[in-house]
Amino acid sequence: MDVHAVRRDFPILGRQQGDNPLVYLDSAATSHKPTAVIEAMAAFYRRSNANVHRALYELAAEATEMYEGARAKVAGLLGASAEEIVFVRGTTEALNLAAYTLGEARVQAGDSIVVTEMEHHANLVPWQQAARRQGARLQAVPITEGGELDFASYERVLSSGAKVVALTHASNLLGTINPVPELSDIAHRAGAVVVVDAAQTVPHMPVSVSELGADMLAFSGHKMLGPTGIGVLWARHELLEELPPYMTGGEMISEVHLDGATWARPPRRFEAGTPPFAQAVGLGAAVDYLSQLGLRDVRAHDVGLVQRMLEGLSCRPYISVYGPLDPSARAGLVSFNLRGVHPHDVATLLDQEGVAIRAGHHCAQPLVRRLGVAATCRASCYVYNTGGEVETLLSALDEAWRILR
Amino acid sequence: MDVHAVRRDFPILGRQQGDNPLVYLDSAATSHKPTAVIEAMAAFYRRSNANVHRALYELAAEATEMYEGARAKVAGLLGASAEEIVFVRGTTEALNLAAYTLGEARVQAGDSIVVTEMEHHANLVPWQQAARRQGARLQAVPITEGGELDFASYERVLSSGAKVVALTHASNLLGTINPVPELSDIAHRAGAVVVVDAAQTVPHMPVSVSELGADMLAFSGHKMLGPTGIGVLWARHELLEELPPYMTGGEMISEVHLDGATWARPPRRFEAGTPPFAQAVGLGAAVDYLSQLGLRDVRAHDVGLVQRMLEGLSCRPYISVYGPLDPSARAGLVSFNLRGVHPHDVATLLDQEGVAIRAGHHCAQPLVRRLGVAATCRASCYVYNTGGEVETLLSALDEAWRILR
Amino acid sequence: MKGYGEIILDHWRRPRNKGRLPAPDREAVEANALCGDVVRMQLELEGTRVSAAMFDGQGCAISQAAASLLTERIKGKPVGQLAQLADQEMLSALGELTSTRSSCALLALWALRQALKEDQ
Amino acid sequence: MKGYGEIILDHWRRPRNKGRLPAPDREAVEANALCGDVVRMQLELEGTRVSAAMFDGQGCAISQAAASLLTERIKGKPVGQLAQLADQEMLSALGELTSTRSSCALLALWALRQALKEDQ
Ligand SMILES: Cc1ncc(COP(=O)(O)O)c(C=O)c1O
Ligand SMILES: Cc1ncc(COP(=O)(O)O)c(C=O)c1O
Repeated sequence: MDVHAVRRDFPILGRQQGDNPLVYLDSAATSHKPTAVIEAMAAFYRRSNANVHRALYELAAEATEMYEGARAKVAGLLGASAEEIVFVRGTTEALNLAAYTLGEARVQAGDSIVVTEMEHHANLVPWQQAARRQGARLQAVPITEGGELDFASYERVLSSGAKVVALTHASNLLGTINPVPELSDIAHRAGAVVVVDAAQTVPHMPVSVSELGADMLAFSGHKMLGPTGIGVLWARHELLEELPPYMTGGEMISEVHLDGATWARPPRRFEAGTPPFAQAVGLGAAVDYLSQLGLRDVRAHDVGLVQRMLEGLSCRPYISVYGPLDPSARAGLVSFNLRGVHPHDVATLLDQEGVAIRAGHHCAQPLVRRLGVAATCRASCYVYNTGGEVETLLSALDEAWRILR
Repeated sequence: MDVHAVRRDFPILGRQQGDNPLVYLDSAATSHKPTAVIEAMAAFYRRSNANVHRALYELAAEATEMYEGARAKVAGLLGASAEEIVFVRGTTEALNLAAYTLGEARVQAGDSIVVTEMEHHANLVPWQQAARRQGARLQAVPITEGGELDFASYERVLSSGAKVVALTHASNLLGTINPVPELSDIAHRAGAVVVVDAAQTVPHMPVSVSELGADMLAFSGHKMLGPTGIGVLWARHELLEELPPYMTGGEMISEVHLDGATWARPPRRFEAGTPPFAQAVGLGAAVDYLSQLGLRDVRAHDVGLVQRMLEGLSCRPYISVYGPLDPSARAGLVSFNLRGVHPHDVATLLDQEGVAIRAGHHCAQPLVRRLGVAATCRASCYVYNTGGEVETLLSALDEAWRILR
Repeated sequence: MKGYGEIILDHWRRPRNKGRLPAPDREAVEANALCGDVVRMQLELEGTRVSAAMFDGQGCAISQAAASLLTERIKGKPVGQLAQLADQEMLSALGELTSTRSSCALLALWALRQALKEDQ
Repeated sequence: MKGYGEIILDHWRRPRNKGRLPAPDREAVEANALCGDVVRMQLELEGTRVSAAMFDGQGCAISQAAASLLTERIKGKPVGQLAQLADQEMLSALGELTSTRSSCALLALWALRQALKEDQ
């Protein structure tokens, strides 16, 4: 992968931040978009725009074909079939849909739903709500001191059965990649459906749903070079067939009477109303772009950058790093803190050097609390970041430390 | 309003459909986009892209400002305040949000929810679901032979009280514009909250929430020259303050613990996860474009075209027209049928002339059934349509009739 | 206007074998809830051959013309052969057709397959 | 690196009036749940004037420096005047500041306002 060639595809990287070039290390929050993605959507609006489904004119047939074509591309990326791909706004909606419909279909009073201590709020709060609605119990599996899922606790919790296990493929704060195939096996033996938050993995590495062994998978387009406003819920087709709808309205029905309605088959049952069809076309272009780079190479590039970050951060005595120390056990991000310095100050000082990192609780308040801090700094990388940018980050941190200690 | 100048702003109108120029008469399904909107989003991705809220670097502050700026523009359009504007995917999500949260907060077993016989599935099925969840009763106010809401029935139904009245501002099939101010008054006296589906009106005429007198209003960006993937729920701020969240996850919380969470204040409480921020920027550009045209002029243009359509259709003995005959009592669309001919055949034959109309049940199956037909043809217009295009429609209908009768 | 092909218009204007058989051996109804198209196919068999076929129904020109055409095509044919009739054959028999309408064009064929499946 | 202005760094490195008053007449705590910043403001009054002010807390440099600066500014001032202290005055007293951090800069002022409101 030629990172300098890649960079030329991303117009925003030409941006100056004050007197400095932009060093964007916040791709875990949202990624930038290559010209191919921006142009795919603009061209759609300029040439092929029409509402999808149902219309009988050529223009609408073309738009529908492009929308369904995007679904097929996403299915191809995951090794899934197109009818298992539901388009939603993003990971958050996908997980709300999962929690609501699985809650209704599978969870009864007294049942148990299992999450982990390292979940993003998007994979925690919807399950709290589902548990509340169904009168079920929510159990959170703790993490170890090293920032990994406590495997023994996981087995123990599941030994008394559960209806759903909701867990992240990779923590957006610790970076930890969870061994989903093993965890799914254990969950399945306990009779649970496994829902995986893949917001931080599908964009960054090859993910095959059959190898993963889970039953549902959620991710966002905007974190994988695609537009905002679109995301994906993948689920096994038999499971989708069994579930009631989440939102209702046009396009997801079979027949509607004033006193009731019947539902279309999946995936349409879960796509009420006008879907984000132009964004689907953009996401399709993003999948093409990533596939051309090759997700194996994308992953290798991430691991190389994370390794440089981990080395650079660990050798600075004023810095503490959170999560596993092995770069290959991590997603493409590192959280850290400067001793006695609030992460917000670090982020502000780095911004003045043109370095964009995130500081805060990263939508994982229980985890931040578990780590015993108010917040952390997080640097995250993607296909367009260079080793030189990691060096810029490290020297900007030295400078911030000099100023604030 | 100079329609020929307007047309030059819409690149798709240069499209040929076979040997004919595209005559697009399906804007009620989705509108086309002016270059200003397409470019606003492309420029955002090229220059200002970053996840909104919480980040401390300049780029994210800029993106957040643009996102909140779009909210202010939408508020300005409606004469509302920005904190009353919730961004969602579209009308359908807005109405699902309304039905779920009002159901939870206001509707108890035995209570009554009132809809009308002319609702789009998006403003009917979510209320069926809410009624089912709460054990409430759903009542549908019938329409008259002339295709208007049966006012006497409406008063009668409400005289025994209701918790919610959900009704459309304009029917997407009949075109009928409902007198929302009067209907809201009656509903409020009965103690009901009024939810208005404004998908067919906000894009086409001046709509002021204070004049309307309703409590909630839903519409879609993609029908008002904006992108897909974004829509708006407006609600009175006191009402929003009272309601529980719909989706949960990041950004909508105040504090999260493993065993529960508290909510942010509106509008953030209702915007879980990464919002469609690039689409908000596009919608903001669409609001600017429409405001520059002037919504009074947009409405006058629609009325002129609908008048020509109504005259042309009514004088053809083989055509039946549905809905009110007064163009000023209608939104910018007309439904009709050719005697003994299936609307799908009409749409297909018209498509071969380059004329794009919609044929089907228009996501209003109970209404179509009430009219005693299987489906209707519908031609709908917008700022870029011309009187000449209406003539093309009419002569294409004559030709279709010649072929199929 | 290109309009519909001559085959469709011909069958739409003068449908063949429309009505009911007095004592059909096989029969099935297929409907497309979304457009309201309905087609009933009825067959009389002599041994393993179709001796008579009639259709009935309502809906768009394509669905009704396709049903009419199909009754003509299957008369006298061995049942085994009909079970193999492919979607593509039906579509091309109708002449040029836009892809948005293929479910209309195939409704009669689906009814035929259903009829052949039943009580076999 | 432009860094923080000298005023912020000075107050952050050598906070003034940090600690607790033995017998405060007024006191309030404000926290920013999202970043974990906490500021407690304590006042002693003599008549209608502030005779002593101290702060305590934890969090980012801006929130703590702002609290320190504020204690200096208000000492000896009439209470009526403090109630009118505007956001903008606080922000400009701290020097150049990015807009993303204004809630940190204003936390101490909010605590002061809260303290003045209570039991008046
Ligand atoms: C009256 C009405 N309500 C609701 C909708 C649904 O809007 P959307 O599909 O954008 O959610 C539409 C458009 O299809 C409509 O015309
Ligand atoms: C692990 C994880 N889950 C869920 C989300 C939520 O994704 P979105 O905001 O796109 O819905 C994110 C991103 O913020 C994430 O990193």
